Amino acid sequence: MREIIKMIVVLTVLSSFSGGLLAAIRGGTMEKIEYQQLVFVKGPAIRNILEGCSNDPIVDRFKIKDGDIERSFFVGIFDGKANTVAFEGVGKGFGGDMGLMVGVNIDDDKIIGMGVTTHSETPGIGSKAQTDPKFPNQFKGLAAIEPCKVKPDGGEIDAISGATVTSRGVCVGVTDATEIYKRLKPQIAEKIQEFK
Amino acid sequence: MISNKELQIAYGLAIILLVVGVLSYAAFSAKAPDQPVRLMFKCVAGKIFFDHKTHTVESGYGISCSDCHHNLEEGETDPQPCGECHEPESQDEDVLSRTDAFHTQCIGCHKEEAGPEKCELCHVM
Amino acid sequence: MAKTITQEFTKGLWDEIPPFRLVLGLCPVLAVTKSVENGLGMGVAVVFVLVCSNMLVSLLRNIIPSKVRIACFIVIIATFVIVVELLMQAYAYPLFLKLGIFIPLIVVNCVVLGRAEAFAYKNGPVRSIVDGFGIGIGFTISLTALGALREVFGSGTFFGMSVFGPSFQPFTFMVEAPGAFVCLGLMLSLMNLAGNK
Amino acid sequence: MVDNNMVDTNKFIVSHAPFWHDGSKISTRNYNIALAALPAILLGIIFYGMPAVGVISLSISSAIIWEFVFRRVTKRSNTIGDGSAAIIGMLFGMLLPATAPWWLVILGTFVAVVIGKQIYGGIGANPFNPVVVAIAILMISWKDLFDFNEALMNYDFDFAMVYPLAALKHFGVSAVDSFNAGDLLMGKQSGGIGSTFGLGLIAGGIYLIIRGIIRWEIALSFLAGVFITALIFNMTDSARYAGPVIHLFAGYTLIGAFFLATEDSSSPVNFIPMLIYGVGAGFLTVLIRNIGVYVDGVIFAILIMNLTSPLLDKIKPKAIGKAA
Repeated sequence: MREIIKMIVVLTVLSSFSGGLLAAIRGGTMEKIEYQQLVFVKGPAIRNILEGCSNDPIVDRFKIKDGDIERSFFVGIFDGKANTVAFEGVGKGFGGDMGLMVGVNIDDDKIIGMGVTTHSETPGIGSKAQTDPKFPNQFKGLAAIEPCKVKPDGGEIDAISGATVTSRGVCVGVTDATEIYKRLKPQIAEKIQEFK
Repeated sequence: MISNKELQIAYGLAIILLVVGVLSYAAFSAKAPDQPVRLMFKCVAGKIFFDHKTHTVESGYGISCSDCHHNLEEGETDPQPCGECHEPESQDEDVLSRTDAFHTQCIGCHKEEAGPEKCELCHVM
Repeated sequence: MAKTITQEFTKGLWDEIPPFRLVLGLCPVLAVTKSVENGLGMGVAVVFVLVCSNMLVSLLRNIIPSKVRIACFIVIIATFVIVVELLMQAYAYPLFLKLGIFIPLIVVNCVVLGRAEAFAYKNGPVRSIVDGFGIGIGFTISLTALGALREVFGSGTFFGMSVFGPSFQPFTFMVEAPGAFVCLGLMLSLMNLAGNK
Repeated sequence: MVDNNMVDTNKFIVSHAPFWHDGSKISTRNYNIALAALPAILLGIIFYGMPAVGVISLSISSAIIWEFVFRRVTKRSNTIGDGSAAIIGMLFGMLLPATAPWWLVILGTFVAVVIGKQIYGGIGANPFNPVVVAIAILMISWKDLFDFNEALMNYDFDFAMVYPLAALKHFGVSAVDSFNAGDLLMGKQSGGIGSTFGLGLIAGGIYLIIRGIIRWEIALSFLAGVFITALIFNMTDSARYAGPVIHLFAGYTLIGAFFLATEDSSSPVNFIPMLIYGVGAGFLTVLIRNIGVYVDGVIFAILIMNLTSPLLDKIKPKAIGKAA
């Protein structure tokens, strides 16, 4: 009987010690981990879009509740003015959902850049949407309040050769982002004041 | 149980054939003919096996050099390989990338004449 | 036949080097050694877990009842593995992405459990730490060597830098799963060849 | 009193020593195999010229040298005299395209001799056919160099220089209509140096069968397996699956049947197991060609059947006198 009690006590103490240690370490690293994930998954696209900004957009970020989900917005400060945000929309490509980071200038409602963050398109064909700068550059300067389309659908975006589905998916994603922007513009404008 | 004679045969075989092998690799390295017979274009969508000879000879399709190699129009004499100017990722706005150049060249002609038009009839694994 | 502290350390580098001498912990050895970087990262993670778990097991060896010792070892090891995982996420995120599932799998790595059971449970904390450190370094060396061999021939690079120049056509078999077995086997046989003088 | 008439005593009489060795040695067997393969190699050399000579001779010599070096390094007896390394090199060279680069040949013979054979303890101890192991490993690594269409694209002959199996895989049955059995047997197809001349391979195989060096059970059951499986596929959907002729005479089928599947230590020894082994390899070959992703299935089919050969050998007649 004593033996069983000893076993139980030792295991319980050990487990609670381990649980406590892990909780402490998890609490200590949580912020850092979130930052790292943003840097490595979304960082390249964000930095591309907000090229030339004087701050670190991954540090200067805020969240807005949009219905049930919380969306992250990354602030870019240009010439001392915080007037640009980058945020993510979702489009459906050839190989599944694609995450698209879109940067919008809130003063004139224009898209200043677009980048693909996550995708599972065919390497070398659809993946050009992420790797070939020519394609995303076409989105620069478009109005962020109108839906965008590829040329075959009556829009003004040149599709990537051999990857129409991907190109269309990117346009859908950008349109999705513009809708989010239209919906949340008041909150964005309000929140962004904090970074001035 | 290996006799000396067997060993000698093996040594002899190894040395003679090594010399023959090295010599034939060194002296008879396979040179590409002046005019390619067949070409293999490599790309992501699957390699393309292009029978150059059948496209050019009279008994084949009898296409003249300058029909495809458009550098000849500018007065040059040697047809240049397509990849010479049309690079996979073209930086120059005026020069088509390799994919676009081949797609326009091949598909256009295949549609006018009677070539295969579906992707998988040229792009094989 | 008591060993000196130095001997406890050096045995892990040759005489009992895992996975070549103690053919233990083969799962990460075969799976993550596609490149030197992965091998080294995995090795360092294992060193940390081995040293910490050996120390703790050795300190608690008189308290842990022998009937539930394996459960206790696993709790201790799992704790440190999660610590490593969290730290790696926070400070070496790209490496974490590459090693992925194999970091949590250190929990069931036989090398770690084996040292806890066979050494730390029977020896004092100083010796156990030295033993864990030695075995861990040996493990790291093996993984790095295997990773180097496979990366140099399988993708023509070393730490991501090109070794043979652009004309090299990589021996892709080496970075695939069967290549790992063949490489491991060849290195094992080479070590036996060198050992049997 | 025991009834002596029950046992036919004559059958158990063994004559007195001395016995007489009939002179057959491992090296004789191996040089006979070389002789049998010669016609196929010669035609390959006539077609592909000096590069083919280079590949074959470099392959044979480097295989012998690897064996010599390995036995030296591991301080074992020198076994290159038995000719087994030379045969490995020769068969390996026969499977390569004539344009194989020198490093591919040397690396391939290393894989064949060291990893395929010597690691397991040398001649007679290898679980797989060393040549097939080497070809499989290299084929996975350098697909392009083993793509006969690409490798032989600079050769211009008066027949269609297309690798029949690749054409079949990529363009369907209609693409191989132009191949007839006669042309295929005469080597008028693209392929490995020594694997296209069907007639020469068959002649060599028959010679080896008559000399008792390879077992007819394996070779014939392999061909029968290919033939029957291809025929069944062809009968179910003749628009998608080619007939047995192309499967029998193109690719590595014939060299596989007579020279690769019959390798001594990796194939079974009893009658029924040999039949199962051969038919299984033939069946898998056509299965991989028709359904799998690889153009030719002979290599992987033989490897898989090598794996089963010790199991197959468990099927054997009961020992006399043992109770059921």
